[in-house]
Amino acid sequence: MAELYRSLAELAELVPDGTRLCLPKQYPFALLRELVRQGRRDLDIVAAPTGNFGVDFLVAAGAVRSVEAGAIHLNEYGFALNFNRAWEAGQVRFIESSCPIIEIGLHAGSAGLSFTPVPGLIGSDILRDRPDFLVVPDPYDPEVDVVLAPSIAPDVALIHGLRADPHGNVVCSIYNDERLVAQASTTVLATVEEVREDALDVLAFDEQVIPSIYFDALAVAPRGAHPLGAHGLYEDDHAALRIYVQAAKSAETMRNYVDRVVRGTADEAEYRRLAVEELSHV
Amino acid sequence: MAELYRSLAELAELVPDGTRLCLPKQYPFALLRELVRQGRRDLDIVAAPTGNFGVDFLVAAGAVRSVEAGAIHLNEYGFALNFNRAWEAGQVRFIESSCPIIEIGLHAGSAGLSFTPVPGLIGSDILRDRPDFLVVPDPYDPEVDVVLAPSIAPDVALIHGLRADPHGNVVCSIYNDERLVAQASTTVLATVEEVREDALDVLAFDEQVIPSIYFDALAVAPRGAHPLGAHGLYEDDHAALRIYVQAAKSAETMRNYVDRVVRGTADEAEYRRLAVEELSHV
Amino acid sequence: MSDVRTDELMAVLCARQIHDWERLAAGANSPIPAAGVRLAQELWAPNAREAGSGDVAPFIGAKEFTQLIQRGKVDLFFFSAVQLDRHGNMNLQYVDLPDGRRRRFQGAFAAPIYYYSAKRIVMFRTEHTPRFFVDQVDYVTASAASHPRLRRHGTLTDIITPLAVLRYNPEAAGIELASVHEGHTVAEVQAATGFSLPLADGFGTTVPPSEQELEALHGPVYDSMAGLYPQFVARMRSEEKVG
Amino acid sequence: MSDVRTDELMAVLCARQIHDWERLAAGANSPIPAAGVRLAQELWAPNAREAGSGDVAPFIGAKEFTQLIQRGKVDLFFFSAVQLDRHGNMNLQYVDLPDGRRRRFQGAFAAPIYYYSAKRIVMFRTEHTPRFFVDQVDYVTASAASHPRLRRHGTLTDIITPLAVLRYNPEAAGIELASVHEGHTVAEVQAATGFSLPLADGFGTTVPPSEQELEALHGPVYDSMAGLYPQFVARMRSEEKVG
Repeated sequence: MAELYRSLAELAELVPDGTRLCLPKQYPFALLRELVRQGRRDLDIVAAPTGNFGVDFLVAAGAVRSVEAGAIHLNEYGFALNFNRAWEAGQVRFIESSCPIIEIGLHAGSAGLSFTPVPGLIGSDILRDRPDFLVVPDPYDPEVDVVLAPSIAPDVALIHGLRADPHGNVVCSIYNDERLVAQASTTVLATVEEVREDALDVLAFDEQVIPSIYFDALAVAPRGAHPLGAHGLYEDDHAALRIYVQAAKSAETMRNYVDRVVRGTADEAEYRRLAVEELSHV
Repeated sequence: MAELYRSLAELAELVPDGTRLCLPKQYPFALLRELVRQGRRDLDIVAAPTGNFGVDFLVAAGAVRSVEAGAIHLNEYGFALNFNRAWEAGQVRFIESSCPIIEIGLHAGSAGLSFTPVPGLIGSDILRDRPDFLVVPDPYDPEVDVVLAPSIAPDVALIHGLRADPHGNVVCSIYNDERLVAQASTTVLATVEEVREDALDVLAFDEQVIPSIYFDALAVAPRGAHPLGAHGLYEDDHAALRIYVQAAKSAETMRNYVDRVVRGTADEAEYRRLAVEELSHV
Repeated sequence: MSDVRTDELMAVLCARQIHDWERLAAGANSPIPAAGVRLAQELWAPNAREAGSGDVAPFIGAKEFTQLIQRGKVDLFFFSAVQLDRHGNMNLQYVDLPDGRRRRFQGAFAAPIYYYSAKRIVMFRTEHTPRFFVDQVDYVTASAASHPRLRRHGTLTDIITPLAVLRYNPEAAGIELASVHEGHTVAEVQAATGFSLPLADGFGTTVPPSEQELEALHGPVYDSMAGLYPQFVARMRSEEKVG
Repeated sequence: MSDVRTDELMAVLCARQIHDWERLAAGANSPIPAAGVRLAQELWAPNAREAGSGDVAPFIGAKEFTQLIQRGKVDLFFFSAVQLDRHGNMNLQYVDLPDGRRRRFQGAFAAPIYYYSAKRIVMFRTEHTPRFFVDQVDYVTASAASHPRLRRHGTLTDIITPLAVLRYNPEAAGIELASVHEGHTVAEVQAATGFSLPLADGFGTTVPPSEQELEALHGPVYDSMAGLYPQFVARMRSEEKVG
């Protein structure tokens, strides 16, 4: 297997405190837990383009300084309870944005540009909250105005793949923004459910290959998306998610949850044992 | 089968004289021949991002007013003989560009933007030949300059797919720019080798699905890429390509070639018969 | 929660927004507009295509749909919001609380761009209250207005509620009352709206669902939705039997 | 055409440009740099990755590699050109003819962006003539120069020819002579170059291929290339036997 493959702990070490970290919605949750185990702090998250459990969890664990996102929620469970509480308490900064701005900002970052025009937005209060967005006459049609936004080129992207081949080519579903995020970020790390010689032999209509040339390191993390699902392999674990949402109702119960589930487990093997016993049925 | 499916002649009718026409490199050659049979003129071609036989053929047939491209050639056969001759004679205009400018210009077009920043280029004579490219101080880093280029939003894109399902979802290889071109263009037309219920069941690692929502009309064109190959289905027909390159050596022999091979065949069924007899072994 | 008859009426009103060959998006987890899309496809818009739904293969990532709508190719987008004001400004993000604090919702999502990019925006709302229809939104997520220096592909057109259809008048840059559903009155709608509602040109009573529309809804439309929206279909069909 | 020994030397010189873990692109239809990439991977750069080659899955479309290089992630790009001048300007597009007309080649391809975007550009050229090394290119497709208002990730570094290795000196904004291959002289190289060539710091004789390099080339490297470049491998191996 290519030298790209490392341990989960080694991957987490490539994400220092203060990293601008980009997360598409298929979270490498095992790696997020490992970051918390290693006590990571002051992360600036770019959610691609919205955040849910993965972002809310890192905020709850005290690892996050700011979040830039089109929205943050807990999927069908509603509000991002930990994030909203931390935001109200001034413990985390929210950088106002919108999904298309993050998408096209990442594209501009991926193309080495410092900025990009953005359509719409004029008349929105978001322009008041983002003084770094500029309204200028369109250079190709000075009769109208256009908004410019800075590009987004995160330090590190974290991706979870459905499978990979031994050379580090990773298969993802096409429903999220793994590809865009890999293109835009300086360092790209991925966990994968499994490594198989035949990983690329056959794709489903809703799968894609992210070429190995994007990746700086990979780790194998079976069930690595838990408590969320991994597309086509396993579903969201609603029993575990309900325990999360229940814990998220107060800062204290959430602290207990993080202590027990993550800081209380030395590694992912222990996490999986705990998950089987206490959380649900991994 | 969805009403999207029409005849090849009907597709060609959706490309009026004077269309700004975008062509990725897997040409729908049957449709190009049909455009010539219908006497189309004054096309402004955007090659995505370079042009080869398909563009050179339309120029030879007198259908083209201008070509915007990173390069035009005949693949391993070298110079684009018909294009270069027409350009020297002032019969066709070449709009100087570069592959990345066309790619990012199409991206900007696909995103409804009027322009895009472009890296590099400063010091290149291309800036002299493209007065519509602007050199301005970077609004986010006024110490440096950046080039702006207008977006590219062609009127019509022509694509050739390897197969499609009855709903009009088209499978292409990932090696060319069908997807980008479909995103950027106002009207998107495709020919496909075949329509199959199971077209999307299994993809190869180097195939992608272009969703039906992009397409305005589709036509079935078996062997529709001939004399070039269709990825994974059939190879370039070098016997036929050599006949083309031989004919391309003078304006007169090329005129005879177009008259015989295209204007002399009423439709693609006749073309395929001729190809079997005279050109090679379709 | 609105009753089954009202939900059916609203699905039919959504359907009537859709013309054949249009490209549209109904948003996830919205069974009523989803039923509207399927109803229109069944009866008069067989070639209307909803992004990532039914027979349309999915896009790669969220960005690809954004490109489609920014390119001006999405004819109709069904939107929701937390507040909508008399000028058609919409708010998805923050509501001011009486104690001066701000209540945070989930975020702007794509509204600050899509609200300007779809050719027609239809708002869909299962409750008609002055809490939603406010005089002025607490935060402008996106604005419906046009002005000469603003480029937009389209804007808000209709707002469908359990009581009425409201309409954005771009000349007046304001929201008007287009029609009131049977069984409701102008006064009732006005009382449930936090700003004064002029009557739109051609104001009248909402045309009720036709027999053909209801038959299609009860048959092929609910059949096709049973997989994705089982609870919705079960509820609609249980009432169908007792009603 | 250059002889087999020279081709092998040039492949080795290409290989020596490559460090472990680098991302690079050698261009299609260039067997000599391709051999260099494989040689480096075999001996000292097992984790060097060439875009779309070998074990690296292909990109979607041409644009994705462009993004990678514009993002500053491509360490090394092997380029070719029609003309190169004393200042490192390169020309892929037009050559002025004696009768005042312009000869058109194929086009600029990606050079006007990639020449500024790769961290290191290595030019590779199988003939060393004053027709290629000109005092001033007839058309500047891309420029090697840096100036304060220009943002670039890197620029031209070395030019590998059958006679010598030339080097771009960014401070002097000019091309110098880095080393001359065994069997050739400075005077010979200067005579084949259309502008005056200062000697670079550390100028010397090109270090010839080591036994280890030649063994790897003749064994695993040619083996792995036989599928994609059968004629090249056959030619190299036929000489190997007689030579």
